[in-house]
Parts: sequence; structure tokens; C-alpha cells
Amino acid sequence: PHAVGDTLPNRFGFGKPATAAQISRIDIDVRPDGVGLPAGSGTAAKGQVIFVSKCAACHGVGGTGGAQGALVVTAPAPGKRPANVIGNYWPYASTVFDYIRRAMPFAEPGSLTNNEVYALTAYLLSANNLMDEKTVLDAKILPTIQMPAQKRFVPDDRRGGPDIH
Amino acid sequence: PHAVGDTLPNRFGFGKPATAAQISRIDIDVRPDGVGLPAGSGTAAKGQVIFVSKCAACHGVGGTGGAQGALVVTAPAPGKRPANVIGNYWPYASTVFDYIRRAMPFAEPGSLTNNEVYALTAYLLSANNLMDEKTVLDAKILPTIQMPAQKRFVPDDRRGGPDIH
Amino acid sequence: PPKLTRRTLLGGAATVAVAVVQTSWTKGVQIGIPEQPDDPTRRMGIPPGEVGTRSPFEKVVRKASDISSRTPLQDLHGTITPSDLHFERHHNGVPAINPATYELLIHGQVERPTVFSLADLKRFPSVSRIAFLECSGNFRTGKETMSPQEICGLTSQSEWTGVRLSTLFREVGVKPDSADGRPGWFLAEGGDAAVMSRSIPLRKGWDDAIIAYAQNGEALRPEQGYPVRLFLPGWEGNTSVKWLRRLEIGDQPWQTREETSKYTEGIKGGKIRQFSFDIDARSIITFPAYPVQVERGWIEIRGLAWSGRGKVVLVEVSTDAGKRWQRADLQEPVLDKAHVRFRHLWQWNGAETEIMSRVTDETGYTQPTFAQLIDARGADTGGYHFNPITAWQIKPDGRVLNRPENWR
Amino acid sequence: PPKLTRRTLLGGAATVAVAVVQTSWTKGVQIGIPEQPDDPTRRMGIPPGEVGTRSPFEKVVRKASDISSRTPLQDLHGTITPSDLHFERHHNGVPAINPATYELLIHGQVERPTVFSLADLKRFPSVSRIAFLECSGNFRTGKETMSPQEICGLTSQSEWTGVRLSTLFREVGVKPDSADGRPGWFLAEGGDAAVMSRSIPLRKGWDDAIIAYAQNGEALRPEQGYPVRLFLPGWEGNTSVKWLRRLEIGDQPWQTREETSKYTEGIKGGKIRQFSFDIDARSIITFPAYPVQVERGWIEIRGLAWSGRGKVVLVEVSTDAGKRWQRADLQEPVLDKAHVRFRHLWQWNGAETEIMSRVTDETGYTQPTFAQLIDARGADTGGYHFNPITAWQIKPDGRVLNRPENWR
Ligand code: HEC
Ligand code: HEC
Ligand SMILES: [Ca+2]
Ligand SMILES: [Ca+2]
Ligand SMILES: [Ca+2]
Ligand SMILES: [Ca+2]
Ligand SMILES: [Ca+2]
Ligand SMILES: [Ca+2]
Ligand SMILES: [Co+2]
Ligand SMILES: [Co+2]
Repeated sequence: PHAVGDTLPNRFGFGKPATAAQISRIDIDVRPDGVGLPAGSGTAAKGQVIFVSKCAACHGVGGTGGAQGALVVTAPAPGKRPANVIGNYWPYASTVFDYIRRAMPFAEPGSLTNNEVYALTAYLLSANNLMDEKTVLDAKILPTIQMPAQKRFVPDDRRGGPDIH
Repeated sequence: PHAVGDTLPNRFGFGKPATAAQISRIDIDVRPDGVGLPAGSGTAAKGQVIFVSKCAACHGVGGTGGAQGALVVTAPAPGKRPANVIGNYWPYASTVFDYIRRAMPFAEPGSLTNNEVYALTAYLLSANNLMDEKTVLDAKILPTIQMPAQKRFVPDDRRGGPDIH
Repeated sequence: PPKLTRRTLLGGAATVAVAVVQTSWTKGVQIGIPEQPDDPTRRMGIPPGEVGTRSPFEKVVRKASDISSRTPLQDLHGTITPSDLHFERHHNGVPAINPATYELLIHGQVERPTVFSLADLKRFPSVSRIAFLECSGNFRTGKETMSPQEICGLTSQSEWTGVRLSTLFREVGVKPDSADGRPGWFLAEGGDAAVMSRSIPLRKGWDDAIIAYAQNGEALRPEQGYPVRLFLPGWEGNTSVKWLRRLEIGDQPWQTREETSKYTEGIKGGKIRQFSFDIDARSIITFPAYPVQVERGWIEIRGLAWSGRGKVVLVEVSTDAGKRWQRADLQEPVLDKAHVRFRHLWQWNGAETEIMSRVTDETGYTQPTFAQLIDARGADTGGYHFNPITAWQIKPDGRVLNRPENWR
Repeated sequence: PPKLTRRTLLGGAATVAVAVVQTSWTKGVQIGIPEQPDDPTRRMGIPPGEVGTRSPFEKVVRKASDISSRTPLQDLHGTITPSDLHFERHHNGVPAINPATYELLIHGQVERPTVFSLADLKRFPSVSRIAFLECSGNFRTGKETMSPQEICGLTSQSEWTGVRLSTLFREVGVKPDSADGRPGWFLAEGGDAAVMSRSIPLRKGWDDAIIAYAQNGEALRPEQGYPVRLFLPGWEGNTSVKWLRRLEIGDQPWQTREETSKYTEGIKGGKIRQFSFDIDARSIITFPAYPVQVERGWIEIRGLAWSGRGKVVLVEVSTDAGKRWQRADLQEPVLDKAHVRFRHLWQWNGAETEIMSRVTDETGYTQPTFAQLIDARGADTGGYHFNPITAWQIKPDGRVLNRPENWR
């Protein structure tokens, strides 16, 4: 008896078309296949310099642990299990680039150039023995890096019912 | 399967027995049949004196209307209907005593003695032509006063359904 | 390395400041300083805190007079009223009551006159329900520039929690109605400066009355009766006596000022109706409504509907000044004696018109027009229990104005 | 006579004062000065005002750390969480976002990439629902002196209002899943300093996702995503991205840090479970619980139960350390993916014991014990999606203490 229900319109006409410029300004995500990676490049050596000045205060010398946690695999203390870090827990290298660019350094997020992010990513990947420290990291190389933890990841297959695993 | 439902206890044992003193301290209500009226008495003449000093600022000279409304029947302005006041709208005289004692004067509620309340009640009832101004009002007289509006009062008899009256 | 915590960072080099408003009687509350950062993704935000506050961009307030304040219905969504925006109507202000010394006395025709502390009340089996509370004097008209808040902002909704009054009746041994079958009553009395008092049929106490100590999860707000109020679902707000200090059981009504001089209404034949407790079913469109201005095209008409006699079963909307009515959608769950959110999609073509809603409840009562109410009750009736259909005029430029009713 | 209003009286000879806390960014708020009058019935109370405040006698606050704040479950009644006590978990604080310049971008695999203002979003058909929101990291144990707030205070409940994401999907023309039948995903991204990002199956967007702009009747609170958040009923809180600025539609997950490094849990065989979205059914007794001390006699055991997979169908309570279980009462209405209040009357004889609750949802899932969870997932699992039965020890003197679990 009213205008809704089956006559609910598919479109209401609210909102404005997004321009390419509006999209590219905030479309910062990077996928495992490399889609979203920007131009630019960086090396572990350059990354190390930046890391010392902008990151080590929170993540420790060489990323081996500070007040805000380790980023690099280290030998665990006797009787302890190793911390979950990039080298042993992260399934995709793209995430390192994506996350640093969007969120680090913590007190100045969004302040790094793309080259700096490539360099920091190269530094952390090589410190975790995931790539050669001489490699120049860029949009071509990054998606090719294999992460040892990737094979451990499984999607949730529980679908309700008594299953508690 | 549990302790509630049919085994819900009638008593839980929470709370403390109320003493007669605890009750009488706050049992201030007065019913139309006079139950609840305290000892004491007052006259319209005494009431008028109190009214001038404690009430007239808000209810007008002689209770004929001020910023907080009239208490006494007056001739309405031409074309206007009369205000609803004690003399034409209140069904029970006991309410005058009860209300003044609990709530007036507005800025100092609870400050009047019982004799003062009897006097003010006598004053307002006689100003409304509901009792002789010479009568000494007390717990015996008050319930005998007939209010003209009483016969107009009917309880709500609507019980749902289309009835909107 | 030195331990750099969020807080030390914020205290030091931080670019976003946190104001903590501290007073002697409230704990600190977080308030973000609304200096708008150029790009919030590039500045640390405000850290977690003990109590949140509204966005400083939100200016949603009650409209207060000396004796009441009205809920901003046109600014609210869904059905819950934020507790600090619940309407107020008191007869001599909000008292300050210490919960540690608070007592509720139940006496009169009972086996065991008893005094309950707040802690005692909280030990009893509890019940929660979402229900509206409306002042029976909730009606205004007179000009075009009136918002839903001004027309009927004396209604609000909360989730109330407390002990069933029937549980306390059993606890103190309320005696059955008088031998001659006359129904029993109880007097509910507040501890405020008005010492508010109302006579309530015992039946309601046994049915669904709640001695409430909580509202929307937390303790009652001071304006709603802290620490304890009576809550009578579906009944005129004044009977849900706040700051409750005393219940006396008796065999007849007390005829208090609030059930004689006030909260009564003239009906035909010179009669005055008393003990009209039920809130008659009512609805109002809260969007679009004054003061918004709308654009042509699709508009979701939104509003609230409720009945003190039970559940809402139907809300109809007219977009052609009452000629045709269409069924609105009701947001589930539709609860007993509760505000229900209704919605209805409408494509406005820009022509001047009037929109309005009417509700039907499960007893078969349908919300009347203003004229029908005056016709049924006579022109001498007052503003109590006055629940007419509210119409909004839509002007060609999209302004939405109240259609005033001709009171007398 | 001069017009004596309530306010002039209060400003003059009044004996109760009103403090109006005024700041540059909030409007004035009423605060009653808690100087306790000898007898509140003899003093004028505080007049109505624009915004109410809690009683100064109430000290109910969240427990805040640098990264989160926890809802005081043991202090709350019913099921609604006051908005200013809703738990917080943010990854770099609460941003200050101007609603006038706010925009939501939807792009990627869509027919029409679109930018919506807040006003645009509010024009669409709206929906409201009462539902819980829980952080999947909501579990702590370790000592006896832990309250419900400390053990599982990262869950809260609100009435959320917004536009269905499916409505926006239709508006922008979201393309169907890829030709090879691979399910579609979308990325939800926040405008906070963490630029929070999560990949969500398109299916959830079509099902019941809400782009929410209101909470408990009013605008979202800043800590809950003002002015707009994603709300995914029943899913781990982190996926309900706050301060939403962008949705990108794609054909595979983005593998963001929050769905790889975090919000994943070790399970048996060295595997790591990812995209574990559903909140498993859980319950907790919130009264009696630490830090209260109880007396012998009747005690109403009260608590909350919920499931991210649908409705709660059964809550059982044991008062003998798990040997026997009794069906608790569920407060109606029991809503889908919502906190449900359960209650169970118990007569405590003063003997030392343990009390606990367990919930079963409509899929047949029953809340496990701590040992069952460790047994099913292996000792290497982390704290995500950890929903064991919580047991409270009742000591002979009435103290109520958490029974800590042996984590490893
Ligand atoms: C002021 C302290 C601080 C500084 C400086 C800092 N970080 Fe961080 N970092 C953090 C915090 C806190 C987190 C966790 C954030 C959260 O709660 O999500 C984090 C998380 C990370 C993570 C994710 C760790 C994981 O296992 O998920 C990476 C990678 C990272 N930081 C890299 C960097 C890099 C690279 C820099 C320098 C450019 C940097 N950080 C500077 C505080 C800092
Ligand atoms: C400071 C102002 C003020 C003063 C002084 C005052 N009153 Fe009142 N009076 C009021 C107000 C305001 C009301 C309405 C209260 C309410 O909102 O319920 C009222 C109501 C009444 C009513 C009920 C009127 C009705 O029709 O329901 C009576 C009777 C009354 N007052 C008597 C008195 C008496 C007797 C005194 C002096 C002892 C007094 N008042 C002093 C302000 C005042
Ligand atoms: Ca992208
Ligand atoms: Ca009495
Ligand atoms: Ca029960
Ligand atoms: Ca009435
Ligand atoms: Ca609709
Ligand atoms: Ca998860
Ligand atoms: Co409709
Ligand atoms: Co039970």
C-alpha cells in the first residue's frame, strides 16, 4: 500500500561522483599482488639510517624490541616462545609497506615519503632475513618476496554449531 | 529446573520493620474523610495575615491572581472563561490543607505550622465562599465542607478501543 | 630505550591536546579540543578516558522553561533517549538525595510496615524494560515555527531497571482489597520540595509497576528521580513519582492536588475526568519537520509512535494532507508501551502539500485529529491527554512548517 | 506584584545552588551541588536545564589504559551501555572530525565511484538495531581481584542507527563477485591517525552491515567513530571501522596489518586462523562479582550473555562449581546479536562455593571452559576470540573473587 517495498528505488541520487583526484588522494592501500604500490624505491642501508632516528626509540636497536615491541626475529629468552614479528608471523611483505606508510612513526603518521617507506621496508625485511640486504626494493620486487608464515595462515572455517576450535 | 518459578519465595527478608516514629515523621497525607489531619485549628482572619506576608507575592492580593495564578474565584475578563481555582474546580477541601502543608510557600515548603495551615485553608475556603469566615477550622470541620465541583468529577471509563472521548 | 607511552607522548611533543575538565564533584572527563587538525590521519588522537563526551560539533539540547525541559525529538534517531536529554517536568526542582541515607517506607494496609534502603531494593529480583514516559500535558500548538520538541517534547524513552512493585507488595504483605470489594489504592510520595503525591490503583502495582533505580544501564539521573522512582509503564508521567520516599496502601484515593486541580480534564456535559491514567496512542513525524528545509526527490519520512495501552500495530502516513494514507514501516522489535520508530519513503515533487502520521494500537484505538478530539470532549477541555495528529506543511521552497491548530 | 519566577528565586534567596559548567566548546550543563540538604523536601530543587548530569554520588567510570578503556559491567543494569561508558579500543587515539567537511568515498569495483557527505548519508533510508560490539581481544585473567570490567569490559551495547551498506552498494553499483566466482571483498578505512583498515567479505556488506551515524538516539560519540562508522553486527569490534573515510570494493582481501599480524590466532598444527570474524557466544555473571561482598540468603545472580552468530537461546548457571546447571531467566526481548540480561535466584547458605554461567546460542554453540578452549586450539593460541566460562569464588565471609585461569 505504500511507495517502498517492491518499488524501493535502486538509486536515490544522493552523493557526488568521485573524481580521480579525490580518489587518488586517499587511496593508499597496497595489496599482496603489489596493486597500490607507488613509484619510488629504497635500500636497507638507507632504511637503517631512518630507523635509527625515527623508529628505534620505540622498537629497539635494530628493531629487536623496545617499549612498543620487536619487529625482527630474535632468539627468545630461555623457556620463552619467540615474539610474533614480521619474520615469523607476517604472511605478506606488502603489509609492511602498507602499514608503515599509513601508521608510522606513531607520533607522526603519514610523514614519511614513499622512498623512505621503501627503504624502511627493505631494512625490516632484510633484518628478518626475508630479502637480500643489497636489493633495491621497489614496486616490482616487493610482491615477489615470499614470507615463511604465509603457509600457516588458514581462514576461519567454523560455521556455528558446537565447534569451539 | 531452577530455584525460581513456583518456588519463588513470598518474602526475601530484605528491609527493616518501620517504627511508628519513622512512619509518623513523614506520613503527612490528608484524605477527604479527614484521616491524616493533625491537631490544631485556625481562622480565616489569621490566615489572611499570613497570606499577605507569605503568599500574596505570587498569588495576588486576596489570592485573586498573580504570577503563579489565582486561588480564588473571580469574575472572568469579558469573553474569557473563569480560571480553574479552589472554589470552582477543587472537589475536596482536604486537598487545600494537604497541598499547602506539603508544598507551600513555594520557596520555603514545609515551613508552616499546622495551625498556620489551618488558618490559610480557612482563609482560602472562605474567600471562595465555601465556608463561613467566622468558623474555626479544625480536623472535625474540614471534612464536612462540601465543594461545588465535587459532583462534576468522574473517573476515566475508557478501556481502549476506538473511544477517543 | 626510554619507555615512550602514548600519554608521555601526548604530554610532550603532542600536537593534539586533551582537556580534562575536573571539578570538585565530578571526576575528570575527556574532552577533545575541537581545533580542527588539517588532516586527522597525521596527528595522534585523544587517548582513552574514564568518561566520554559528545563531539563539540553537536549542539543537541533540551528546551528548558522554569518547570520543564523538552527532549529534542527532531534531532534524535532510533528510540532510546540519551539520559541527559530525557524530558523533565518537576513541580519544585530536582532534589539532591544521598543514596547512602535514602529510604523507602511502605506502610498503611500492610502486614509489615517496612523501610527499605537502596541496597535492600537492589537485592530483590530485578526486571528491565524499554518503555516511554510521557507527560500527559504534552501538547502545544499555536504557530508555524514549532519543532517536534516544542509540540511534544515531553516524551522520552529509556530502558528502566528496578524491582517489580508486586515483589515488594508480597514482601510487606499488602492486604487484599476491602471486604466490600472496593478496589485498593496506594499513595506514592516523592521526597522533593513538592512532596509530589499521587493515588494509584493497587491493580497497577500488582500488574507492571516498577520501583526503578536504573535508566539506560546506569543509575537514574537526578532529574528522573535519583536514586529511586516509581515507573508505571504507559501511564501519564506524573504518576511515575520521582525521588520516591513513601508508599501508603489504603482503600480509597487521597484526592491530592495533582489528581484534582491538575492532571484532570474537562469533558462534555461540564464533567471533569479524573484518574485518566493511560497515555492515548500518539505519533509524530520528526523528520522532515520544522526547522529543516528539504530538497525534491526521495525523502525518508521518520517519526515516533507509541501507546500507553499496549503495542503499536499500525502507523499510517499521508503525504497529501490526509486524503490518502499509506502504511509506514515499523522498526522491529515493536515493544509494549514503547516508542516505535516508523519510516516511510516518499518522493517529493516540489509541490506544496501537508504530511502527517497517525497510529493505531492493539486495542483498536486510532489517533484522532484535533477537530475529532474537540468534538468528542467539548471546547472546554484542557491540554491534558491531548494527542492529535500533527500536520507539517511542506512549502514549495522545501521549508517545513507546523500547521497550527485553532485551540478555541 | 513582581513576577517571581523559579529562576529569579534561585538566583536570589535560594538555598540550593546550581552550578553551570561552561566551557568554550560545550554548552552549559546543569550540575547540582552535592551539598546535602538536611531535608530535600524543604528546599527548592534545581530547575530544569539543557543537558543533565549524573548524580555526584555516582562514580561509575571506564578503566582506561593507553590503548583502551573498559566498560564497568559490574556497575550497569539492563542491557544498554551509556554512550559515554562504551568501551574504547583505538590504535592511535580519537580524531577530531568536522561533520561539515566529512566525506565517505566508495570506489573500486563499482559503476559509479561516489563521495557522500554526512547529510547525504542521512537522507538514505535508515535502520536502527540494538546490538553489542565486542573487541575480539576481550579476555583477561591472572588474579583473584579482577572485576567483570577487567576480565571482559571490552564489550558494550547500543542502539545503532544508520544506512544499510547494501543501500549504498546499490547506489554506487557494486559489481558482482568475480567471474570465476571468487567472493568479493571490500576495504574499510578509517580517518584516524592509525588509518585503520580491514578487509571485509562483500557478503557481510549485503547482509546486515550498517554505515552508522547514531548511537543510543544521538550522534555517534567521538570514541565510537564520530561522525560515521562501519557497524558489523556480531563481528569482532575491530572490523567495525570507526571514523570511516573510504570503502574500496575489490576481489581479494588486502591483508592489512590488522588481519595478519593482529586479530589472528594460533590454532593446532602450527596454523594461524585469519578472518575469524564471528564473536563466539559468551556470558559472564556481573553480580555477584568482585569487588562486592554478599550476605547469606537470597541472591539474584545477574549477568550478560551474547552471541555474534545470532540469538541466545539458553543461559545456565551453576552455583556448585559446575557440577549442576540450572536454567536462568532471560530478559525479553532476546535480540539477535545482542547482549541479553540473565537472572537466576539463588539462596546462599554461607558455604564456600563457585558460581558461573554458560550460554548456548541458536546455532547450538555452547560456551566452553578455559580448558576446553586450550584443548581445542592448543596452548599456543593467543588472547583473541577467547570466551571461556568465568567462575567466581564465593568465600564464607561473602567476598567474591575471580577464579584465575592458568594461561600456560
Ligand atoms: C612513538 C613510538 C613509536 C615510534 C617512534 C615508532 N613506532 Fe612503530 N609502533 C608503535 C606502536 C605503539 C605500535 C602498535 C600500534 C597499535 O596499537 O596498533 C607500533 C607498531 C609498529 C609495527 C607493527 C608491529 C606488529 O607486529 O604488528 C611496525 C611494522 C612498526 N611499528 C614500524 C615502525 C617504523 C618503521 C617506525 C619508524 C618509521 C616506527 N614504527 C616508529 C610505536 C612507535
Ligand atoms: C514564590 C512563589 C510562591 C509563593 C510565595 C506561594 N506560592 Fe503557591 N504556588 C506557587 C507555584 C509556582 C505554584 C504551582 C506549583 C506547581 O508547579 O505545581 C503554586 C500553587 C499553589 C496552589 C495550588 C493552585 C492550584 O490551582 O493548583 C495553592 C493552593 C497555593 N499555591 C497556595 C499558596 C499559599 C497558601 C501560599 C503561602 C503560604 C503560597 N501558595 C505561596 C508559587 C508560590
Ligand atoms: Ca586501492
Ligand atoms: Ca497517611
Ligand atoms: Ca527472576
Ligand atoms: Ca490524567
Ligand atoms: Ca524503509
Ligand atoms: Ca579475528
Ligand atoms: Co513505507
Ligand atoms: Co532462574
